[in-house]
Amino acid sequence: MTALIFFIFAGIAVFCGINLVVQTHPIASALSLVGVMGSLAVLYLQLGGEFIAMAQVIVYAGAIMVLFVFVIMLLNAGAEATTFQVSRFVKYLGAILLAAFLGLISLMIQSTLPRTEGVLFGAWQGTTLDVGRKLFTAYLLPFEVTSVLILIAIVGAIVLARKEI
Amino acid sequence: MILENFFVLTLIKVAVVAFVLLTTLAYLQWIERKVIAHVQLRVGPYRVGPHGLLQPLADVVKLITKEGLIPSHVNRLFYLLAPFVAVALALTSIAVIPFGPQITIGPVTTWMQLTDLRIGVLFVLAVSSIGVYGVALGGWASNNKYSLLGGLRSSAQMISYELPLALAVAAPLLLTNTLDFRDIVNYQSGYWLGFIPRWNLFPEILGFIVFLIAGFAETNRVPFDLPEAENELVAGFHTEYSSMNFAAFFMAEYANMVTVTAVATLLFLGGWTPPFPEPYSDFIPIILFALAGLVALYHGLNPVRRMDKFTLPATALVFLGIAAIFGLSLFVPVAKAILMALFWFCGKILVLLFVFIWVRATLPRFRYDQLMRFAWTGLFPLSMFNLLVTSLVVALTSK
Amino acid sequence: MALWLIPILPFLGFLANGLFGKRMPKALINLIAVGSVALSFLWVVKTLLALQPIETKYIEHYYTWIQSGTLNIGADFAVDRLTAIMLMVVTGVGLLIHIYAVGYMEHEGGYYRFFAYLNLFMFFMLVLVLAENYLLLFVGWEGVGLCSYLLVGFYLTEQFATTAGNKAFIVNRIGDFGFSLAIFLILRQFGTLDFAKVFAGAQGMPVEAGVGILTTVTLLLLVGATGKSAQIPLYVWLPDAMAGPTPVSALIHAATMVTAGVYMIARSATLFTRAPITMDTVAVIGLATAFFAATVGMTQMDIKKVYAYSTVSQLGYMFLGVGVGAFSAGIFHLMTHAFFKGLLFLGAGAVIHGLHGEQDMRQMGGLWKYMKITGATLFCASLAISGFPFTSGFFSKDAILVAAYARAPWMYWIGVLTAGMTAFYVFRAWFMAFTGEYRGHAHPHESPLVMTGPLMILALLSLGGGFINVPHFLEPMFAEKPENQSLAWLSAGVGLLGIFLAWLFYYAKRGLADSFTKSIGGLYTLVYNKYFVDEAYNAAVVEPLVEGSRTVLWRGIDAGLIDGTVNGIGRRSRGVGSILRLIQSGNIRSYAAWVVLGSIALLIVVGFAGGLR
Amino acid sequence: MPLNAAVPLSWYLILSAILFALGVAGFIFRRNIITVFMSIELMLNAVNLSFVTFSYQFKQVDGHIYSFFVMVVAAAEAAVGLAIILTVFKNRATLMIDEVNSMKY
Repeated sequence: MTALIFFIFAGIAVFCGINLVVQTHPIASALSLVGVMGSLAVLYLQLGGEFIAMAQVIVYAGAIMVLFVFVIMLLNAGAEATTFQVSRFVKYLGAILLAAFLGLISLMIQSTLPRTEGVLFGAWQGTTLDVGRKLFTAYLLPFEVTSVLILIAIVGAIVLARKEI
Repeated sequence: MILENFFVLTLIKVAVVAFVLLTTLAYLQWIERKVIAHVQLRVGPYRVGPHGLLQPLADVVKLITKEGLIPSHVNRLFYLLAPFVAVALALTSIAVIPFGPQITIGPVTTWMQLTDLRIGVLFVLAVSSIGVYGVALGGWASNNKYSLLGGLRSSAQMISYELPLALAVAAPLLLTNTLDFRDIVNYQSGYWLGFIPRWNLFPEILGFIVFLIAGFAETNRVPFDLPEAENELVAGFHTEYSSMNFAAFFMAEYANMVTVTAVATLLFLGGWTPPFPEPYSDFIPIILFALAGLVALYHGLNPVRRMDKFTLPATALVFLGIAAIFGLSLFVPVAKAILMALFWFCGKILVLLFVFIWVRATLPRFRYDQLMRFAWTGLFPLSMFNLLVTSLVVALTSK
Repeated sequence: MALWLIPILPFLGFLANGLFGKRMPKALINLIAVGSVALSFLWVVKTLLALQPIETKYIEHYYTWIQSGTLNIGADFAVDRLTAIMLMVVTGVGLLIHIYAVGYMEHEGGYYRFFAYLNLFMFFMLVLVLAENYLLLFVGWEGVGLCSYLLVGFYLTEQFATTAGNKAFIVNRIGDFGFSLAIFLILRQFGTLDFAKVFAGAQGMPVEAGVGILTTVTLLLLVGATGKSAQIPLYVWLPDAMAGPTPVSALIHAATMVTAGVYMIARSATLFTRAPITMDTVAVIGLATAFFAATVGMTQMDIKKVYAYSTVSQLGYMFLGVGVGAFSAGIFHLMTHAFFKGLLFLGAGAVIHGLHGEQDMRQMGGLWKYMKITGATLFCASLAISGFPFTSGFFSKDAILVAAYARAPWMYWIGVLTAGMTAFYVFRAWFMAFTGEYRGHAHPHESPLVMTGPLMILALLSLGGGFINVPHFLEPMFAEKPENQSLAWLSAGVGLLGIFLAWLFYYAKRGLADSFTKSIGGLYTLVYNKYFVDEAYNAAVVEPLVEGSRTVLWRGIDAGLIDGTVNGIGRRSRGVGSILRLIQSGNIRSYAAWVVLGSIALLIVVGFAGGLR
Repeated sequence: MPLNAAVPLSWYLILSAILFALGVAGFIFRRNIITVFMSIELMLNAVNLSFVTFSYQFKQVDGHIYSFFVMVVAAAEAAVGLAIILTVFKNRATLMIDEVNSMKY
């Protein structure tokens, strides 16, 4: 069951990721990104991260991506101009580099990761309680700092979005 | 036995819930029309069936048989995807809503709930938060400036009202200290001083109000139905939609209403726990239905209209039958558990739904800037304040 | 006992005045400036009473300041009898001078700045006195140097003032250089800078016949001392330093800072006593300075210059004292000198104040009519400095002279001669200023009580201060020298002779002085121009330095070498950049691709160059 | 392998690597600022996945908390970034990064 779910949603994720790259229309890319996030949320659940899965959906899919879609609609961004002109370096090397990067990473993962037991759904649950406990004890300072960061972001966004800039 | 199998059991539950829910949605619309009509001193649907009882059926037939036309220059994929997304997400969140306590029918022991998720509340929040895509996409895909505006408005509005909603939800969670709907309801069972139910409503009255208002906005209901403000943008995001697509949006709206009211019931009104202590609360449904039946019977015996001779006694019979069923169920524990829970749960939901409809019939629509200002300067600080006070109290009282 | 409170109080005053003084009323500034010093004075008194009798050294350790390897320098203060005297002098006289300054600076600009600097100076001076290790002492040492610079150049609109400030600062640098070298040597020798440990270590070392480590150290310390205490050859800055306001001259350049060198030598007595060569050097330098400055002092016409040179010469006395091993006598003279020289300067300041800034004695005269208090107090001070019997100078100076006689008679004789000259020039100044008829044009007037009050207190101290038996008090620290009354009386007699001559030349027969100077014209001009020392230094040191730095450093090294190198590097990098520029296409996506390339390289390095497990 | 067997952890990591590479690809090959931005979000998501995976490996929730922080940062970044994009569009009337190059000369 675990493997099945993993394959299904990993497949969806990869497909949507590819779709994000190849689609010319921003909206399509945005929706495929939402798809990626949704499937990742499911994988999180599988990995026992119930809270993080929900947070993924609420924050990423529900807020950030909605913001993206909103902006895309607002700017009514049309399909990208198909004139595919990038620097020579990228045109010739980009794909190769990426392939090499991917291969190396996979190789390293395979070679380094201890052959521990695989993931079984429900074998371990990082409950919301644990997350909350840790977040408000061990990680209290980072938490507060992020709140400051968000405040800064809000102010920055408002300033940027003012009329007379 | 086959019934113990998880899949089979779930399938059965799903079938039952889906049937009941869809019927409810259909009739919800009838109820709405009726209520609004009576508020406005009209009679509302009256022709199809007695008191227009068959109106929903007729509507469904109409909608199905209509031509589902797709305007030119629309983004076909998203145009068709949008209503599907909307209704699917709207129906999904029902899956984690428990309708009653754990019951045991013969060998099978199960919860009156489709899936028992430990993080049901978060799940509902998540689903409702991505529910905006349906509206936004629909508005954007149907290549129409009114629709686009509607979509934009709805997405902005939903993002804005998501915050107060979440904060208002967080407050009772602080009290109950769990994310599981059933634990929340169990926490609210019991009574203060023996007769005041221990619902979160009383400590969290502020949160409840905020939740309801935000709920109006989340479901795009009056007075926050900006996305489909007829007199500004013809019908907002579903201007271009017709037949089943239109019906899907409609269903989504009502399903969202049901979800919001159900969540409100679970979080604040103690779910299926009766408002009165055990022995008295058992008789309330009997008395209620019996009274209704008697009234109907009385009017049937001295009718004012031609058909009343036949319809009202029939209704009376139905009501009395229900009353009888409740009465009998007092002697069958299982049946009693199920029926009582369902009665109280649905009763509370219906009351809240009535409030929704009532508000729609009463209040005018906000202007867009008013809507936003209200969200950010009124509702958000209010819910924040409520959350802070609650957390303070919890911190002080809990050891 | 909270010794730290003593320096911190003035420092707080400095902060308050320095930061907010601009917006504060003068009354508040005075309150803060004087009040802080007064508080710290009271605290000193309380402390000393509480520690009474200070048989052993009382040390307070606050925190470890520098901790590196075996080196461990703490921020600790200590109080022993020597420190006690210094504390009393610094805070007491400092307090009086602060009060005086309130009146003196009444009409000056930059009021708050002045008092802020003054408080800062008090802070550093007290740190210097309280310090329990050489580094902390050095901090105070440099700090007072800084404040002296700031205050000498206080009238920063005046060219001469700023140049004088620079001169003081630069000349002091030379001395401080020697001092810092000495500190490094001490560190290398004893592995610590705490006085207690260093002296304990030195106790075990024999008295050096030749030039050993101790001699080197002490000589270097001496260099520092000569710089700070204006001894030959580094005395030139002090006369110019008179450009500062008179309270500054009184506080810094008479009472406290310039005596820091003497204090430092007395503090390091354990080291000096084991380096006889240094001791002789100290004594000779002191003696030479005393005599030499006295001669110059006899000819000066600017009243402050006269007192400045007398300061130099009195400092020479102190050096003589410590040089011949009479440390207690040196400190004794330090204290009394603080009294009467502070008084002299304050009196001069009162005169100048009364004459609206006139400093030339030829423009004075007959002031006795106008300012009796000032005249009287100045008279007391002059008596004290010329060693009139039973005034404070009598005891302290003669203690030194007696000790000098015990060391080598010729020193004693020169000292006596100098004493005579001292008496001569101070009274010359007094007679020129206060007797005869007024030759100036300003309208003299007596100073307000706020200025004359300190004068009177100091007058009492300079008359009676000699009965404070400092040598006896310091006995547990420095072996006391034998008294020899006859010698004392002799020097006192010579002092009286000097006074008589002054009276003769500048009161009884005025013409006599001029004819006398004419008769010895050449010598007189030589002395009057301070032996052309400044000019000599200019020709010998300054000019070559400037010239050399212009040709060698600027043209040669800076322009040629450094600029050449820099330009060369610039050219090279431009060449390299022209190649690297191709990467900087300004195309963000190619940047990203480069990043990917880099990460791949990193992966290869980490993954296959054994970065794994 | 049977469909209800356990899934090796490394697969999750490889999946995250693939997604990350896809994000990089999007970053490199796309010209629309918004799409590029979304590619960055994709990379962040990939990293989150590996965080959560590791947190499963060590049976610690720290990984979850890290990815939670990543989300927060991403939210802030999205807010500011989209505001910047809006401003750029207002001034330049374009969303193609290659055409926003006045800093280049």
